[in-house]
Amino acid sequence: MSAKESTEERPPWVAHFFASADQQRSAANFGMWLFIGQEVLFFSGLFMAYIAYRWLYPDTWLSGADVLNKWLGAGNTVVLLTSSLTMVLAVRELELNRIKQSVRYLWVTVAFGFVFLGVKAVEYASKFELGIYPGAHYEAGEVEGMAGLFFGIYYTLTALHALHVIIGMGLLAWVAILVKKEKVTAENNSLLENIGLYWHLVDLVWIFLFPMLYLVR
Amino acid sequence: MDIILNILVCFGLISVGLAFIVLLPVVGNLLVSVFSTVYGEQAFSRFKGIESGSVLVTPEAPPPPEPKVEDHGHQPTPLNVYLAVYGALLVLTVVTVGVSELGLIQREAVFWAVVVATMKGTLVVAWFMHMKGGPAMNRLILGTTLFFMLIFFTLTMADLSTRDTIFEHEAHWTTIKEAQYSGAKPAGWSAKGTAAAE
Amino acid sequence: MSAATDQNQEPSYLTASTGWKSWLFSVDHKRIGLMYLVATTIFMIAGGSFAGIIRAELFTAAGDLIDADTYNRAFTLHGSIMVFLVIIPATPAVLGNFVLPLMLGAKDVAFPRLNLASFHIYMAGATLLLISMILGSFDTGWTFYTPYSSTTVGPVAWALTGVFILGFSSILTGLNFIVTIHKMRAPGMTWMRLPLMLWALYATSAVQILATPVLAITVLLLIVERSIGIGIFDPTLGGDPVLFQHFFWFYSHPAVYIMILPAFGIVSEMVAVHAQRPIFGYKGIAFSSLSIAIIGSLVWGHHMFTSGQSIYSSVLFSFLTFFVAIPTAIKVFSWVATLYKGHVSYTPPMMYVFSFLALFMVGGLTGVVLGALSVDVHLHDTYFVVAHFHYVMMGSAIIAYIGGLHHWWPKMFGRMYPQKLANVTSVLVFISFNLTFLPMFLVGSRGMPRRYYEYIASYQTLNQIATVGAFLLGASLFVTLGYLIYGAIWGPVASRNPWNGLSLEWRTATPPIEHNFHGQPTVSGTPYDYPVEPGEAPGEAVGVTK
Amino acid sequence: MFDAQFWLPESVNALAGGVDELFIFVLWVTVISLALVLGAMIWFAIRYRAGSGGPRGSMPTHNMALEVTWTLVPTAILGVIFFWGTRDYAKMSIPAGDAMEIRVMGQKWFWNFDYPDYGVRLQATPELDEKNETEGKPVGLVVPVDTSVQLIGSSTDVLHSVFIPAFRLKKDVVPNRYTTTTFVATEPGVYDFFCTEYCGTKHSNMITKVTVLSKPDFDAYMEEAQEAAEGPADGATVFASNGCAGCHQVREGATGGLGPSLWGLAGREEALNTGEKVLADDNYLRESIENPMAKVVAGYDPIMPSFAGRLSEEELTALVVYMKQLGPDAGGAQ
Repeated sequence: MSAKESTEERPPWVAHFFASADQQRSAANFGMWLFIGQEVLFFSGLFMAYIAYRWLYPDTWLSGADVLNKWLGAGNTVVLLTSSLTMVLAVRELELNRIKQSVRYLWVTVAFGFVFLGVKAVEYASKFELGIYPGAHYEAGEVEGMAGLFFGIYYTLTALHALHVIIGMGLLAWVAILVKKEKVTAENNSLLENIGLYWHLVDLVWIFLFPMLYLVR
Repeated sequence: MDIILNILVCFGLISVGLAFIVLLPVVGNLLVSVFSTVYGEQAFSRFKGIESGSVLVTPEAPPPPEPKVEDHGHQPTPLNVYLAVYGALLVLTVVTVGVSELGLIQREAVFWAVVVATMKGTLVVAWFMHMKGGPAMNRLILGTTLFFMLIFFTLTMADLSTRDTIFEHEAHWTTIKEAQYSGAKPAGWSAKGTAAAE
Repeated sequence: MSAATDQNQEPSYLTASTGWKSWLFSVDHKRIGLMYLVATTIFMIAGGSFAGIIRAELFTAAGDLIDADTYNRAFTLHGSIMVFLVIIPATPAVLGNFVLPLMLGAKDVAFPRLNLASFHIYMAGATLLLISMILGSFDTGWTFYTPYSSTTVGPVAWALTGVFILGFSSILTGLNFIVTIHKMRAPGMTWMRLPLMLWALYATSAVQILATPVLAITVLLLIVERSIGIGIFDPTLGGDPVLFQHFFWFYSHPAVYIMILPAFGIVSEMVAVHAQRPIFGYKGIAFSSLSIAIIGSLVWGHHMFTSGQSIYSSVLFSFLTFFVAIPTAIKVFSWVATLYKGHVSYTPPMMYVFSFLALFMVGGLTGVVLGALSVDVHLHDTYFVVAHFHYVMMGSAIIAYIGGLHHWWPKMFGRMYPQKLANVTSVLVFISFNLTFLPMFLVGSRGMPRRYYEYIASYQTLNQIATVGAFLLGASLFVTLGYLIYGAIWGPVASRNPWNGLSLEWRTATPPIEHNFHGQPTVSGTPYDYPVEPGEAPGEAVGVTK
Repeated sequence: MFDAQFWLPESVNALAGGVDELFIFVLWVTVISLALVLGAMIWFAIRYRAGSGGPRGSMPTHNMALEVTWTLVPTAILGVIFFWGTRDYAKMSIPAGDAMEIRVMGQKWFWNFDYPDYGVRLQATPELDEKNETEGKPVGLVVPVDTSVQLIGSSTDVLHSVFIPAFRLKKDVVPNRYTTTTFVATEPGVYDFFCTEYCGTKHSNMITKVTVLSKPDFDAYMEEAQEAAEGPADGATVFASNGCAGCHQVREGATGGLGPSLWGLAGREEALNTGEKVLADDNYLRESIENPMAKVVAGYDPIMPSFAGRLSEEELTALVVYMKQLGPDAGGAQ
């Protein structure tokens, strides 16, 4: 690389093609927000399916929502909201350069992720016993109308969201190690910020998913 | 006749909005040239970058090379702000579960659920995702994304909801309904409590 | 490769490091652009050969060359390869990757590793699509309409996963370009001094980011539908196939704008450079790119006028469709106005601009016919539609892409291709293109449906002309490929600025050094500030300061 | 070159009056704008080519009046085309109150036409069309002239599409609901009838004819069809009219076709794709018609549609009897 002289001493982690640290951080933040926009549109397809079939089979949606356990859903919402809080605190701790607390908060967020998946597993297990399978394999009798379709959308929506939670937990564990090894520091924290944005997006999707599937009478 | 009437009413809103988007280049030009005549040639020099032949005479020095540098010293938001937001989110969750217990009729239940969920969403986006202090460009991104999502929802529902206005039998599940009347059951249809028994 | 070196002896990006590893894992946007170029050219040859099979089969009215199944697989693969593997990545990934950072005066795109990742994701998606080809390929048409696609036998799931992965490559490229244009412009390059190629790439990337995720979810739902049968699109379980068409066309119509917007960018660039004259109506062209990106996603319903969509929404979509035509008209008129009082030189890129304008006018105006409701009822799903989208996709997007290759070829390889031969071949391509697709308008309006491998005898003569034209078109494209490769390896060494262009990419060495510029170039004027009389010094708008 | 006869088949549908005129109008708009734009392009390219002495002077980069006009003029033309198209579309697709109802059912690779007013079902499989053609009987969809007809379409498996070029009429038939189109035939004659929504292997063979008869001929044909409907169902016509011949061969030694050959099947051991063998007795034949997925013959794809609920009991037995005669020992019925 040809020597690149610039006004102030360049921190080592700023890539050669960025003029300054600020440019790199704002580029990373800007890019992450575009990725968030794209994820929102990814889930919008499923919400569209939900709205379309709610319009076409209103009775199935009501009787279907009864079968879903509302309290487990509410519990999951609280779990995800708290994990969002600990995520934000982790970012804040790193800005105040308190590495140990920040890493602790990150592992707490990952723990909340496991709790969320645990509650999800309990929900799915209870449904499988009743014989509620998606689509054509639906055998349970107690929901009148196009129940297979309702549970098809329910399973796809929640499973895809759970997959995103798993990806988020993997990223959180990875960044927790990096923060511990001081690869991600107070100045160079755009990686932690971006993963924080991703985690909040996952929580945001659940915020809209919970009332639409579980609550709406 | 009312079919044609309320098609046109529905177009009024869309066409005004779209007309502005389409005529943006012309309107932009018009405004800039009108204002520049009123406020003098250089007032809108930044916008009127292009003049044929004449090299743009900029009175002040060429714009600073560094893009606007955000202030370094923005200190992280205080702890109690986050806790307050978290508390508000919990309260809203309790509210939304409570509302669903009231047993409102369907239309209001959907309305309140969406309102509460949007409030929770804006809280998370504004505070937790630092949209509040961040650059305006992020708001534009989220705005366009929601605009495209709404376009997808409204125009698809425009089709689904208006299918049986002219022909009753063009409604969605007529063949399934007819099959059901004649005793045969479509594969997905499960009558209450009987499917398991059969 | 010649070791064209820069004046202070820095090797060009082609010779900076050798060995296949340095190419496959290089994060240099120029190398990634070349790798995309090689990949898209190979897939174009593959897609084109399927087109050859289809045209050969349609030479005779009776289906005698291949049986129905092979024909259905041939047109499906022709469609899928050409759409997903060639025309969507072609201009944004090949020319965009190569030219965008150069035009911005930046050293590289904002996220080079992400750029390399999107290339490998593209190759992964392509291999999955090819695996589905080997496993006996699928015959659902590139539109995958349910319930046929969810009930047919065949490796549809492989192809759908391939398309799912390809979607991500196009999203990541779009994301990369938008961040680069926003954050890494040369000092002094305000939005109004951005070359028009970058406005077009900006609008394309916006559409890529906002439309492709819906394709990802549609394809995912179809895969889940085929495997578990959740019934969203399956009518026997209460699903609605027309809803699938809404999902699919919400992506696919903006995808059509992903294909054509970069072509607009290339043509705006080439018209200004080869007419040696400031572009006419800069703001008009720039903002109309954005208007097309926005309105482009409102109009998808015009693909479904006869598909059982309600009359209301058909009227609504037809109304919105006519809004899209207006910004396009503004662009075309501005390009022609740019030729007025310019110094038009008949270089190969300019020949492609002329054929682009002619073919795009025909393509665009037949689109208006298909937008009108009553006529579309007759013309929908006939060969009229096939001719229309080939005029717009092949005739405009691919011709502009080939023109763009001719325009930036000396900068890419440092060598010039034979220009005389290039002019002749461009005329040959224009004539054979019209010979192939004009008869299709006629046979389509007379009622020949799409995707038929056996048709009634009265359409035979027109189909025979089209088949002859198709093979002539194939041959002339091979000639173009031939002399471009010859030029790249053995052509005379090209000068730094063969077309006397003013935008930043002509300030670099030919071929550019690894990180493009020595100092940080600054811009103090527009990239189209050509002098009134040629030969005078171009405006001091663009200077490279240390 | 620029008249409707050259571009479009002659229009026979009274409701689709405006279509040809709009097509020619837009054709003229295209030709004129092509001439203007390309003319200007070529003239500028020649007049202002590099090195030519043409007067140059200052090169305008934007001109408000010009840009506004070339935005408003296309908007006006497009508005005209939109309203013209919408008005004709409304006229073409909303049937008159007293329209005669015909139910069109698309099925994998042939059409069924039900006449609820006459209680008659006409099938348009390629085999039946040939038979009718040879016997001089009207082929495919039979409609009276100058009466408003309403087609209510539905499909039993995948998307198909009713396309009659001469009537300027096209509508997809969708499995989960009914779709409606209407027309008023003005000229007796025989016109093409295509399927334009891709539906699989024999998509291009799913074509038949529309025969427009004068009223008396139509009523006469309807009575004739009603008698045929009451008569004892004979296996061969049931076999031909339900498209079985589309996939199954019935002659001796004939191979090919998507489904197994039925010659000499009755009483033979059939190897299934699950490996076990089963005797092809009456129950097996009946079950394979009603629920083909239960036992799939080795080497064939499971794509046979189920005929449960579409064949009456009488037609089913006639079909089984017919299939049992397809063999060397049973004299091979024709």
